[in-house]
Amino acid sequence: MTALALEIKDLQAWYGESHILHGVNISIPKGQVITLLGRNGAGRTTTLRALLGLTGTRKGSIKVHGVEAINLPTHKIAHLGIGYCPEERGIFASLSCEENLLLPPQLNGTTAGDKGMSLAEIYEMFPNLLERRNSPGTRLSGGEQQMLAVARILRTGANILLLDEISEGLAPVIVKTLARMITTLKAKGFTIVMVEQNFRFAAPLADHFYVMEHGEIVEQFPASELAAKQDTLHTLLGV
Amino acid sequence: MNRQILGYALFAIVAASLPAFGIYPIFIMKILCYALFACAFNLLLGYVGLLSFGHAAFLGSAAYASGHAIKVWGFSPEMGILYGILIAATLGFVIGGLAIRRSGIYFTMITLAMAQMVFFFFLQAPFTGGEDGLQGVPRGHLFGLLDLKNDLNLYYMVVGIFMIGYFICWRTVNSPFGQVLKAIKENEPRAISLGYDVDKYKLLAFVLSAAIAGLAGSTKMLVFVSATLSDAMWQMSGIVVLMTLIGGVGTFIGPVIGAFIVVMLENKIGDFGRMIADTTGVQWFSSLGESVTIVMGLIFIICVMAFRKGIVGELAHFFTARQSKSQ
Amino acid sequence: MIDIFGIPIQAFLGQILLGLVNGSFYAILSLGLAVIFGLLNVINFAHGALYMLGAFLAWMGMQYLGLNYWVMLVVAPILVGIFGMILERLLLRHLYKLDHLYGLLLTFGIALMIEGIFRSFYGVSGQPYPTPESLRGAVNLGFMILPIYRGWIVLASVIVCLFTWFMIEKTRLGSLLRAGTENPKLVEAFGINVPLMITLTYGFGVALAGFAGVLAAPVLQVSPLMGANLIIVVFAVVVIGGMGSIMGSIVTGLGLGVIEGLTKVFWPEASSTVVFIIMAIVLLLRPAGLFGKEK
Amino acid sequence: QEISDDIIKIGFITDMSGVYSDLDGPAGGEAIKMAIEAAGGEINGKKIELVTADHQNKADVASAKVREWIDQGKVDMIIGGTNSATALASAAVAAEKKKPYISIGAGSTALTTTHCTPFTIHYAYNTKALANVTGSAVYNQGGKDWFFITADYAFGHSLEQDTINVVKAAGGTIKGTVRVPLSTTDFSSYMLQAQTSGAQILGLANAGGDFINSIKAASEFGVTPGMKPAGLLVFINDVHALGLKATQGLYLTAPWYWNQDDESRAWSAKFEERIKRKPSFVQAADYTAAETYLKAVKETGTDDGEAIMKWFKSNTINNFFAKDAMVRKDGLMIHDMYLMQVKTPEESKGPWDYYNVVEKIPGEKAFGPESESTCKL
Amino acid sequence: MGLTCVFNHYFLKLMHNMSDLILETKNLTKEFLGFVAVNDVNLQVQRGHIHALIGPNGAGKTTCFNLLTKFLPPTSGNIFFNGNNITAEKPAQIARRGIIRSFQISAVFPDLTVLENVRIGLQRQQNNSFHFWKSNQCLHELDDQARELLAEVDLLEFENEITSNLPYGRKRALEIATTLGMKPELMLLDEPTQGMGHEDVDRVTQLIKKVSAGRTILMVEHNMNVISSIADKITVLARGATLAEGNYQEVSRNPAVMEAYMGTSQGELEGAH
Ligand SMILES: Nc1ncnc2c1ncn2[C@@H]1O[C@H](COP(=O)(O)OP(=O)(O)OP(=O)(O)O)[C@@H](O)[C@H]1O
Ligand SMILES: Nc1ncnc2c1ncn2[C@@H]1O[C@H](COP(=O)(O)OP(=O)(O)OP(=O)(O)O)[C@@H](O)[C@H]1O
Ligand SMILES: [Mg+2]
Ligand SMILES: [Mg+2]
Repeated sequence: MTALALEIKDLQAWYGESHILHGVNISIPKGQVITLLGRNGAGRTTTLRALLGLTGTRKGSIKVHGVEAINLPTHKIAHLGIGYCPEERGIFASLSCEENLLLPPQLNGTTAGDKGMSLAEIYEMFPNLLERRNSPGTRLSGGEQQMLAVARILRTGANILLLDEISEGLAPVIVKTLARMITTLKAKGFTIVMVEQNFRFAAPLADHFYVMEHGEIVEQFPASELAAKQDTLHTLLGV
Repeated sequence: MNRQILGYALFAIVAASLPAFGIYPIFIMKILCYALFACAFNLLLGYVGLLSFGHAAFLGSAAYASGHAIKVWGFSPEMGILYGILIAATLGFVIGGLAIRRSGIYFTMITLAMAQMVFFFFLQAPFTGGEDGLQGVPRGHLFGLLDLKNDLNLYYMVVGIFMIGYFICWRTVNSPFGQVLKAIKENEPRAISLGYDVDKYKLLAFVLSAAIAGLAGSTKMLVFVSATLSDAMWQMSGIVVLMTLIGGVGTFIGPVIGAFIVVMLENKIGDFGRMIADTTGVQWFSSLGESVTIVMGLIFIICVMAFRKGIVGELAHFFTARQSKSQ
Repeated sequence: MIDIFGIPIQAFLGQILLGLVNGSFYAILSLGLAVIFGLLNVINFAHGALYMLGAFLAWMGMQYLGLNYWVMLVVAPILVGIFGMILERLLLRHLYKLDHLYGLLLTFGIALMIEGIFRSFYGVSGQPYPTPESLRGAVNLGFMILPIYRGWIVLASVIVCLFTWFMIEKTRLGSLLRAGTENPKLVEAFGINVPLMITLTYGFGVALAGFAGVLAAPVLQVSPLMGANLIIVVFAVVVIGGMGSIMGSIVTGLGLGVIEGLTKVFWPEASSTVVFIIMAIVLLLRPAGLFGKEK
Repeated sequence: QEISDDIIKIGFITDMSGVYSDLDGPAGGEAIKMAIEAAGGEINGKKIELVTADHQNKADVASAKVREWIDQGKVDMIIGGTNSATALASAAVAAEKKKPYISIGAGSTALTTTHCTPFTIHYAYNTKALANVTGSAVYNQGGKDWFFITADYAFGHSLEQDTINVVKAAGGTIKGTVRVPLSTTDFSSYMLQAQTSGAQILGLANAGGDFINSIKAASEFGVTPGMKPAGLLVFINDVHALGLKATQGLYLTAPWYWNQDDESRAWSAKFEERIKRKPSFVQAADYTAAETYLKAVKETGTDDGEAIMKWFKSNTINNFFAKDAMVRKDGLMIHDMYLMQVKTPEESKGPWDYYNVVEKIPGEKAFGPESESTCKL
Repeated sequence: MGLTCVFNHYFLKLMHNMSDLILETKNLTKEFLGFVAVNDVNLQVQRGHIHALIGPNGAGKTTCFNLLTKFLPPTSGNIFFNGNNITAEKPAQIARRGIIRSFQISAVFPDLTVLENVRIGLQRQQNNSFHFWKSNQCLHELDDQARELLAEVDLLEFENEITSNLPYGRKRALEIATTLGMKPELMLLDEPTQGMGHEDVDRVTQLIKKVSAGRTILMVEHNMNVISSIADKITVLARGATLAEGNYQEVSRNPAVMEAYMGTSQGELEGAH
């Protein structure tokens, strides 16, 4: 059995009083790419946020590279090797593009192996950013902002990436770039958790699929069973 | 309701008999004035959730207004007090009207700054006597009958005024209007969405609070026959916050108890310090009287860190907790 | 002699310059407040007391340890900063989850205590602090005789303000700070120890106050109440400039100093109120302040 | 008539911690204690007690304290220290309660004119005497055009007005005045105004810390060599704080100077032993006022206010502070004043050796004739 | 299209405008510092309908609500309620006209009792809400009315409970009861079932259905089960603009909607992205 990069057991989370996650269980071996599917409001974003301790109360167990993280402060969890690309992108308006890019520190947590990409490598991957490097973060186009948000965490050396709807609102060509990027990262041994509405984007990339509904995992299967599960998926996700 | 009346009557009896026990009436009157002031302040903080850091402006303006009216224009004491209230309420209308446009910290800072403006006005206006203050205001005869020069007569009048003021606060909170205020405090957007024009309610509450603070100010002026800048200083606004915080924000007797403690502290801490100095031999304590502010600051910190509900609030909490446990 | 509105131009220029001196203090103090407010969302009522503490440390250093002005200009702010960090760690930290008003009340209590303690030891009358040897004397600017030390105040504060502005606007540390102001949670999710950053920021903000205190020591008396009187004006400056805006604080601080100085000439009675009047007007027209962003 | 409550209780209220605390303050209290000790701590077996309070320069604090003392604390007489605003407020209360109020540190003439009471004694000095002496001395030295920096409360106004009267009567002109709040620390802007006024004399109608700060600012902004400062009320502590270099040549008026005669030197030595510094004239006045009061009690055999006041107004007072002094009907004590000039550093033989006595002005001349008093008593 | 068709079309449209439309927005737009959150939206809500507003996160639904109730001022565009232009009115005025909203995050008065919560709404009819001199005893006149409303949402047994002690779902129900007390012509519900367990969702869904009788409801909802079971008409917003409109069947088959809202489910869509 391969080592688990991320092991989530019975994770519960609340926003104030609303109980959003009702016991989520996910185990991700190192180097795997998984996709969390589900309808709007199913709790996928919340799962990612809960991993990093960004929700209100949370309960259960979260092991990152075998280290229990449920009681750690957010910044320590990040140092275990997690990079987070939030749904709303979280580009800082008062920072220029490059400042945004340089903002997250290099993680040298216990198990974060990689050194992270250099600025040059990143600009090579996203030439648009090089061009716009000095403009204020929120003046970038939506797509550029999305690239920036992803690129930002590649520099840090985090080897577990939490990507929330990175393809949302992007032109096909950029989506393709992102897909290529994920393939590259996967090849480099990154562990990736994707939250996606865009099934077409996620399908060829993921090794494993989880489907969420009302704060619970209601279905999961490896990529090999994808074809067989079409109908289930349709009832769970389709209108 | 009956218990309320009973409590009220009890208070009246106790208050009326205090001087008979040799307790210095001026001291109690001072407490009552501050207590009324704190009640007025609490009306805003406790029941509308607005922290005003400029309430001294109302206390001071009423004191000056009624002092001037009585001393210079020869008003009778009751008319002087009414005039003071009117001025304080008008000022409340202006400052409140400006301040309620913003909320939270901004509201607080605006009230503070506006009150500071009022302070400087009093510092410079010719009729206030500047740093000298307005001294030697004649107390006169209440309704032309009762000679207020007599401390005891004055004392009963102050007890009466306090009870009226306290009752107005109580009535306001327990009125249809008060009910809406509570709703605004707890969830302002929801109150708006139910069709309440919350700014108007806040403003009325602000004006009421200013008026009662004015009542306290005018009364205090009569007790000490003077109106001075310290009534309008921002430190006074701080003290009223402290009194309310110690006693318990949003409780009825809280501010009264808070006022009692703070005035006690101001007056007695010197003796207390001297006592400690005598017993411990540490001379520094004997200067404690001059440094009431240290103790006040400390109490402030303790209240904010540990007793946010104040004495009354914590007690109430303790008892309800025990009750629910025993049930 | 040229007159401006019946005031000789000399006096006019002189008052502008003096206003700039006062404005320097406003600027440094409101800058510190702005930095703190930006990240902690706390109105630091203790700012004036910590300013006073800075001045007193300078005085004590000279009195008890024989340390000169220049040493204390460095040491006192550091000590004040450390003191601030201790306050933040022990007290302020526990209030972030509550209404911001509690932060205000707590720091108010702290201010009362610090001032009370110094009062009980040193009384309210000021302690004199000599102008450092190298900055004594005055230069004749033609329109006025400017004591060198006053010039130094303006210079030093402009340097400090610009340095702070540079740190915050142009460095990585600053970008962390700005990002933290916008979205502290996300910054923390990137692995930055935001609580530590908050502590340091508070320390830095109050160190600025301490610095202003040392600067002020030779021109004003070192007195326990020196901060209490200043702080409310500085609050007004912060509100006018736009809560949390760095450049706003600097510009408004200096600007209001000058306006206040001019009011002293044209309408002396209003000089202590002019800042508040401006505040009321600004709030009516631009509730978020001159440089503030609408939230 | 008897001693009320079998105890003779003196209340001493002054600025214990503020701008005036050096020249009176706790040390003033010590001086009164010395007087009580000198009387043996009792009179005819009745104990003498002293209570002290800090009025923080706030009139309301002062009047409330005095009221409480008399109502509750069995205080028989009040000695009021510095600050005219507090003195006016306290005097009103004392009069209402029919207790003697001896004002020492306060200068406002209002105490014995517009606000005079049958129970007020204005003991050490008043602004009119200061104005008469310093004002005319400076004027006679050629100071014709004045600019005033005035402490913005009763004392300052009174001092300013009295000096203006003197200067104008002599034919001088007033180029302007600024009123400055009590305890201002930054005088720079006012100095600039003074400078542009074109006056020769910078009249400082303030005292204590305010005076010190204005002198400093004046020299800092290069006002002083050009303009001459006239300190209208200067205490020896101020000169001590500023140093002779900054103050040399300054004219000032005082009722007393520790080095003026043997008697004074002797007492000052005792005082210095206790307090570690020389007394200001206010502290000397505190001592002698208490001493005189105790003498009055002893001679009348009572601490009743009216009897004491009668004693004061019908006896001449003689002590090291005041010779052949009389308390007028309006409560003003008439005694000699001195015009002093601050020594140069070379002249001075050491710490506290600061003044040359220039002239002794007879009380009647310094304080003006009784006919000028507007008191309606 | 035949001539009659065209005629019918316009005729129907006219009819709508005259009577059936309770709420209409014309070119409603909201910008936040250059970012267009609501873009030229023309919403038409028919009287008596349960009208659902759906769309991906950040589509502008809540902002839309805020504009309709004037919690935010629109950058441009107009809002008509019963044919009256209400664009310039204040939130409280709008509420008094009969448009009452609920909030995405539960909006009750937590320290009041359940009964008092409902009464706050009812109190407005009494016209005494400024009377600070009156005893609040007079509010008890409203108790019966309040209890009726509580009964309607099954909260009667909790009437004296402090609201903050209620479970989440019940709070949402209470919110609806309070809203009902205002006798709104138009109710705006922002994600009424958010954060609820399954049973709660069903109960609230039924409740909405029940209270919709005789009034109009405009709701934002993510839960498709809820929408499919009760919505008469659906407007889909995406990136601030109207993407599609129609009943559930129409909307759910609309490829653009699938694309924007669900992402693609492979079988049905090709070519996008
Ligand atoms: N800050 C918040 N406070 C209260 N409730 C929230 C908050 N953020 C999200 N929710 C609610 O939590 C539930 C789950 O939201 P979440 O964002 O995890 O959904 P999701 O599955 O990521 O869907 P999508 O990203 O498509 O919206 C939703 O009902 C949402 O309304
Ligand atoms: N006050 C504001 N300032 C700036 N942008 C805002 C503001 N309010 C909302 N937005 C932006 O407008 C867009 C629409 O937000 P809105 O809350 O209306 O979305 P929504 O459709 O209700 O989404 P959700 O389903 O997540 O509740 C979002 O991108 C949001 O970030
Ligand atoms: Mg006696
Ligand atoms: Mg929303």
